[in-house]
Amino acid sequence: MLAYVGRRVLLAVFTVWAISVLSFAIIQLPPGDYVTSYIAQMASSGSVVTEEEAQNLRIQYGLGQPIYVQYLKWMKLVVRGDFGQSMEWKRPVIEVIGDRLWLTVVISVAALILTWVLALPIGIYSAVRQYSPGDYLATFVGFIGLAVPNFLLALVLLYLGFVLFNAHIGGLFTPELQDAPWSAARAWDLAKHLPIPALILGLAGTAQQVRIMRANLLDELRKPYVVTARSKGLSELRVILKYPVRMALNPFASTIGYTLPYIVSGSIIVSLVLGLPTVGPLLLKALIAQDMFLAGTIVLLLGVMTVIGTLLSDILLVWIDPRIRIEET
Amino acid sequence: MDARIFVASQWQLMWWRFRKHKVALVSAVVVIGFYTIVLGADFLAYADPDASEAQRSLMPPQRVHFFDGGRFAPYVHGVKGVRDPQTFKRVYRPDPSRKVPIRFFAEGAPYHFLGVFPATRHLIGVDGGGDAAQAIFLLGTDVQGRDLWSRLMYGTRISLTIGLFGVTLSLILGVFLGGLSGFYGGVTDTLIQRTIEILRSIPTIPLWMGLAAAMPREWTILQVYFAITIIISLLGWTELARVVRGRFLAMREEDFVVSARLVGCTRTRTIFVHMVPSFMSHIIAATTLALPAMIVSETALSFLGLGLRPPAISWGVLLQQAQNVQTVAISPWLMLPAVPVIVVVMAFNFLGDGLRDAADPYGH
Amino acid sequence: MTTRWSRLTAVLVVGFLSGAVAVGALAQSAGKTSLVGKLEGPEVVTDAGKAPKAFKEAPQLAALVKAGKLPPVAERIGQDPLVIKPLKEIGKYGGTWRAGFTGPADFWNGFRCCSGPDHLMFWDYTGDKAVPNLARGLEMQDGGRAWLVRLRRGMKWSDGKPFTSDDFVFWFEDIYRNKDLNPTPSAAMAINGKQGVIEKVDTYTVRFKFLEPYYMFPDVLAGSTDLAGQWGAYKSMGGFAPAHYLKQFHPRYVGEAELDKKAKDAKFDSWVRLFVYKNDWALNPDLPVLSAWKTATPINTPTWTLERNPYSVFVDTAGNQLPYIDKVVLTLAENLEVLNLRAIAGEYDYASRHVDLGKLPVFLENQAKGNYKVYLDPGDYCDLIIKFNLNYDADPELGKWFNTADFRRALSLGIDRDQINETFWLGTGTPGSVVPVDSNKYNPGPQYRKLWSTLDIKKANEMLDKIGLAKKDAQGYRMRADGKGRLRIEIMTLGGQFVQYTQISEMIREQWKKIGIDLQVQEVERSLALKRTAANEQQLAAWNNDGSEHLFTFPQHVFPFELAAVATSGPHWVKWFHSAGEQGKEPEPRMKELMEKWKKAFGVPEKERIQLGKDIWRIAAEEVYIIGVVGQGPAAMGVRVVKNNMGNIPSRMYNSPDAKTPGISRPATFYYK
Amino acid sequence: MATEPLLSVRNLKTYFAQDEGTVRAVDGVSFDMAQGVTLGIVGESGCGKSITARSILRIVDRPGKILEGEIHFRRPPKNGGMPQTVDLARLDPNGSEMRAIRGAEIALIFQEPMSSFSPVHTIGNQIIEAILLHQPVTRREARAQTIEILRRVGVSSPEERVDQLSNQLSGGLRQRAMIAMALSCKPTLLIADEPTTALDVTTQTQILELMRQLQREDGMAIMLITHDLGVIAEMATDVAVMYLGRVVEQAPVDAIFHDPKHPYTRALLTSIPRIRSRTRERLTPIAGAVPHPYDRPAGCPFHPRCANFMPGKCDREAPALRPVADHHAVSCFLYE
Repeated sequence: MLAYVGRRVLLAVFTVWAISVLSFAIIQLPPGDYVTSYIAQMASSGSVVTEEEAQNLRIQYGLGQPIYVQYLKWMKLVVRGDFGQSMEWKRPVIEVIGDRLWLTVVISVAALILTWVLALPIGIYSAVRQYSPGDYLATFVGFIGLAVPNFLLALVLLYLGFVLFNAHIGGLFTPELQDAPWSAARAWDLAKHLPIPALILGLAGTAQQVRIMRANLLDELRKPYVVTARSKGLSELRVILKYPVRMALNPFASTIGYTLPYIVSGSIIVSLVLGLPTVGPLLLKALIAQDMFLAGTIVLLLGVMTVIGTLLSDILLVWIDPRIRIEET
Repeated sequence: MDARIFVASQWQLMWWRFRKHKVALVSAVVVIGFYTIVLGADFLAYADPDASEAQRSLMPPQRVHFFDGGRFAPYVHGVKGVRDPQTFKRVYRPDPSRKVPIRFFAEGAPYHFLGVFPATRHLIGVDGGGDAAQAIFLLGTDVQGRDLWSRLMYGTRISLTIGLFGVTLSLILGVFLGGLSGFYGGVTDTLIQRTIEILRSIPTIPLWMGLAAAMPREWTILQVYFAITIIISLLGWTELARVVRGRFLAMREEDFVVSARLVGCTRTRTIFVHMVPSFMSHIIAATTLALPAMIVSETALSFLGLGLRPPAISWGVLLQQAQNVQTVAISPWLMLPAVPVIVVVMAFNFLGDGLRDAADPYGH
Repeated sequence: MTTRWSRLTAVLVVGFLSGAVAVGALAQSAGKTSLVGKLEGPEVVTDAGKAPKAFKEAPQLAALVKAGKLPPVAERIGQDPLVIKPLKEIGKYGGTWRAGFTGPADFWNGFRCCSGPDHLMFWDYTGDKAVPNLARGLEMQDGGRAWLVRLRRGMKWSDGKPFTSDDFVFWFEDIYRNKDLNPTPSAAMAINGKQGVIEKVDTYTVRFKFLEPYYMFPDVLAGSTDLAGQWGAYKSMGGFAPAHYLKQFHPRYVGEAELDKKAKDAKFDSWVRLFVYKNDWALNPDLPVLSAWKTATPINTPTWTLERNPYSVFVDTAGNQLPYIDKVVLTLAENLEVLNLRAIAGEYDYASRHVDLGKLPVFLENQAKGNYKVYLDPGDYCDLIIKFNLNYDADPELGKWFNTADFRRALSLGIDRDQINETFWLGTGTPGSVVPVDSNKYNPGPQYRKLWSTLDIKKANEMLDKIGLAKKDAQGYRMRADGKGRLRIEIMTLGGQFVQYTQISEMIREQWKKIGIDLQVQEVERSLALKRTAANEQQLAAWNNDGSEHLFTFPQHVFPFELAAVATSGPHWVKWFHSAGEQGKEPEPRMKELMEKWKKAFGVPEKERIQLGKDIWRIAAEEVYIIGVVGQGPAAMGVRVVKNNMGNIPSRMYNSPDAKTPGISRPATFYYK
Repeated sequence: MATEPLLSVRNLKTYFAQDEGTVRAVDGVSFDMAQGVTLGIVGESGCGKSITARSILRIVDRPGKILEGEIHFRRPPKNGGMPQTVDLARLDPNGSEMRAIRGAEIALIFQEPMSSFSPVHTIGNQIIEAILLHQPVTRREARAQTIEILRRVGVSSPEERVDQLSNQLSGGLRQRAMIAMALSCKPTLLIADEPTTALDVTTQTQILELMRQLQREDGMAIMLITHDLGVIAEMATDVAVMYLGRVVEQAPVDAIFHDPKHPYTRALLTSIPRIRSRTRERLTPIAGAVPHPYDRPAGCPFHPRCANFMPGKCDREAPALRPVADHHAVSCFLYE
């Protein structure tokens, strides 16, 4: 068991490193650098920046060095837990990200939970009643979420929220609590703002999960141990819930890892539309402004999050499926 | 054992099982329907998708009257539009006295059917639909007064082909790498699996954004179009690879493969004559399930302003232009392009499910 | 076919929805709408006699005074208050002004609303006349070669330290002339390319000295130039700076080692970055300022808050220290739709920046619900211009045509401006050439509005045929003269701006088909636009010329003036212009003439300058270096959404970046009824 | 009353309706079972043996359905009352009464001992569950019983085994555990569906011995479903031979082996070695000798393969099951 976890952790570390390289590369891909986009920004808002000023800035920001040098420079900071300065925000990256990372996690997890709450019953039902109208209906509902372009859905909900309920527009907090320190009131306020984004995000993931659950369960339902269970005289419901569902959950658990990045990606778009203070909009801005440390850090952190997610789901899997435990130990 | 018979009987079984999945059958029809639109976009579109006209800006969908005096003769009323000086909205009032008959197979803008045969006939049209009063707008118009229906037709063409290209590409990647991974196992396997894991641990959006942002923006629409496809598929192959690998691992041990190797078939022969056909069905299913993802990705990229840009027309572009408050508030019909997206994505999903269930060897 | 049905049903559904839109009686109306009111605004009382003798202050400040934490209001304001006559009435203290901003790049947002403005001179509400502002007076000496700036006695920085001539000298010697802080001398500090100097006369008097007459100087101080107060500090400009505070970050007053340590501690690579940061009005809450409000929580946080400056020198005619409103809170909006929707929902008390003209109907629809009123502030400039790159040499054939006046004129005649006005300005704009509004003092005359700027396909075609573009291909597009196939022109546009350049260009593309011109629209992202203009790769570009109504302080959209541009008329000519002919290429005669006139204008008395201004516009309109399409519209910051309980709100204000609108309406005098 | 059989199946028909056609898995099966006897049911794979068993337990998978026929089962006297007979075919498969019978009075053990236990629950957990379901005992008591019964079926050190997972047990042990679970509620009828098929020969004999012993002790009746005539010879008192969903011959075990009447029975007996090697049947379940379930021949289903095929008769109508001697019934025209 321990050996197994250890191995997984090692792998995770390697993956994280690979991601750090990749994420830095991604940031470097677009042409030009922060100064370019800064000047462009200036120019389009009517102020003039001269060539000399541009050169000054480049030197000050340490741009123009070869990429690997910049990467190493960044890594040196990262290992010290300091992710460098955001060029656009002129603050330490960590401060700029601040709560946003946690809010992203909160939203993603909320969405994940919602996904399961929806997907499990739907999946079970449509597996047990395969090809029944109910099966179709359930799957249909599940797929709606997948099919509806979530950015449009988000905007429509935002507008309807205003028209019908006079809801506060966007964000995760009411203005008063926007930058209040964390408190019960603020947490509750957050909770109240969560459902809509969570729903929009959750819906997208649900279809996938429904499908997985349905497929797994269909396989399990054909296994002899189900007959054994029946032959004991257990009620059908009990039979299904205790045995095949229990089994079908294993592969299900192992999908957390793959669902997480999916949801996080989704959260970027949805946050953008709903104006949520998550890392999503920040990342988009940073990429456009070519604020490399900020963008790089965000991608890195998101990557790490998902790696951890995968790791957890693997360990969870080992934990809930005794067979693996036995094989692995 | 002879591969051909093996496959044949398996296809047979598949078809039996597939038929059971009624919705999948319907979906198949829907999908085919959409791809006929792809082929016949310019025939189905009755107007130039770029022709703008201020006097019909933001015209709501017209009501089609199917019967004229009892007999079937569809027509729409001519409309008169002005801007209301109080609300600043453009308002259109149908003029009951003026009927604009809808003609089937009417003469219209010339085009090349399937890109080859020069043609001028369109499915529907009006006599000399030049001015605002003498034209039909089944789905209304956008801000520039361009006919939404026609734009939708052309958008469908682009978006669906993108999906297809993308899937084909990632299919090739997926089968190849997944195959290697599954068949040889060992180092190859670990290597490829790690790559997949890493690719999957990065939230796709930033990956897209990076790649898309890296594309030379001076590229023509066509170049961008292909680049986008490649980007999307570069990230899309992992899922397929996983499926293929899984099948390979399962296959490897099965009697017929073992025997095939015992009787001394070469590796490639074993793979392509014996193994690949035996799970072709799965690949097809997986592919079908990958397609909607592609389509959604295209719209998402356009939304982020990283995908196709106007004046190109795609579902993504159309939705992106509908992505604003005034559309939701005063011109909701501009959100209609979401409908085909939803329909086609769902169709593909059901189709894929049907295929997968059918391909499933345990299927009863 | 299933899909067809799904669509038809959708059609019906939506058809039903839109039924709501399609009803309502229609009054055919021409002419201006009720949303555009009469131009009005507060005024500065320059007559010292009329100044109030006793002062009142905001309750919370009074409390501080009582607590002994703050000197009495009279001391804080000093002997020479800056008296402003509110537009309508004397206001009440209190309240928070809620607005939105889009991030650190949106600093203009705060400068425009809250800086006071803190220029030495500033425009009166007509945007036409420069009147004393922070400066008590401005005196021309030596035939315009020297300008004497009289400061207000006893006036203080926001930290209570006196504001004196030393602050000018410090800025000039240690910031402006420090190569690390400012590598390039500013054109604003020079006349005819010759740099001027600042010298201290006494504590409250400074002199700007130049080698040649600089009659423009008052306007330069008033406009958004490099001498326009602390907003320019982020690029080391401004004309003055809080010496007593900034010295601690300047190598000339602190040891290298100590300064480097300071920089390191603040996580800056160099003292320069530290200094620039400390001298940034929007970023550094500790920076002493002269503006009405001062930054409390900086722009690089989710909410940019500004608080009243207790030492504000602004007072109303009743002696109340301004501003009336306690606090300005700008909350970060992750995207423009959210920002607009919040404005629609009435979550902002006052919004005009980022407000989208396309949403006007939605705003009007919700006026009652959101308890606000919508005003339109049309600009005096052109909201949409098309620049020809007159130096385009990547394709000589194209370059040749861009430099052919009749080609440019024909293209201009090929544009159906009414269509564009109706579609994108909802009919609120004025079609026409690049010249500013008729009432502008540099406007050459009404006839120039229409010159080469009306739809005339026939004439356009004739002209194009005549200049040698008669040959057309099968699709009816004109062929290049060099036989290299179709004449294809590319226009570069930016997305996500106040004006929808891409969509408009698409419309023009359609219109130009009628004159056989094949236009390719190419939307690019900002940095790329910059790269392409710099690399001289741009052919045509769509932009606006806001600011050009102040021809001499904001010229970059009248002739090739700046290199770092998202739309250029010719980089080689820019170089030529700034290097006094040493670099770049010499412009064609009429452009040269235009440039000469512009340079000359700074050194001549106003009457002459106005004449030169008219000449410049005349040339611009005749030569059509830049096509004007639709102007004097509210597209850029012209849609104003103001809560009904806000007082002293002009029914129309002068809308221009050079006047820092709404700064020109003195937001310090706004208040909550 | 003693003469009244424990179980009597009459003309049982269980069909599977599918798009491809209806599979008449069980097509009019009839037989009787007295208390305490061991009835062997033989036939090739796919002849409907298992479906018959599942029909009796009413756990036929969808779309399988009992179309007609009766399954009379004599329930043991509850607290001194009279024993009464119920028709299982009439009961609601998920109803309380059926569930009370299933597992408690009729128990099932079947083929794959590997997969008949849930791999993620301990053996104990699964047996205790059965006990708790049918007996008014506490969990602790149930656990004690479980360990006891495991010991009875010869599981060494049951105290530990009880907490082990099925895949930690050998095939033999698993099958013993399976039996333990089946017997945990002292059923009056034990249906053993190919109990030994998956086991090696030595384990087979052990398991069979165990079953005989348990039968002696508890006096339950056993329905032994197998295609292995060897097992039948060892265990059964009576035998029913099935072919394509019908009982073609039923007789005491000696009669079957020494005086087989039905041509199919004879064929079976002569072809024992072929049947013994399972693998080829496994490889080709549909192809091969037994006709495809969808297209079962008209008349006597066996006629295509029958040595004594009488044209014009066997391929016209189907023969009925007729007594030819005492306790010996055959369905064949040869004996009419």
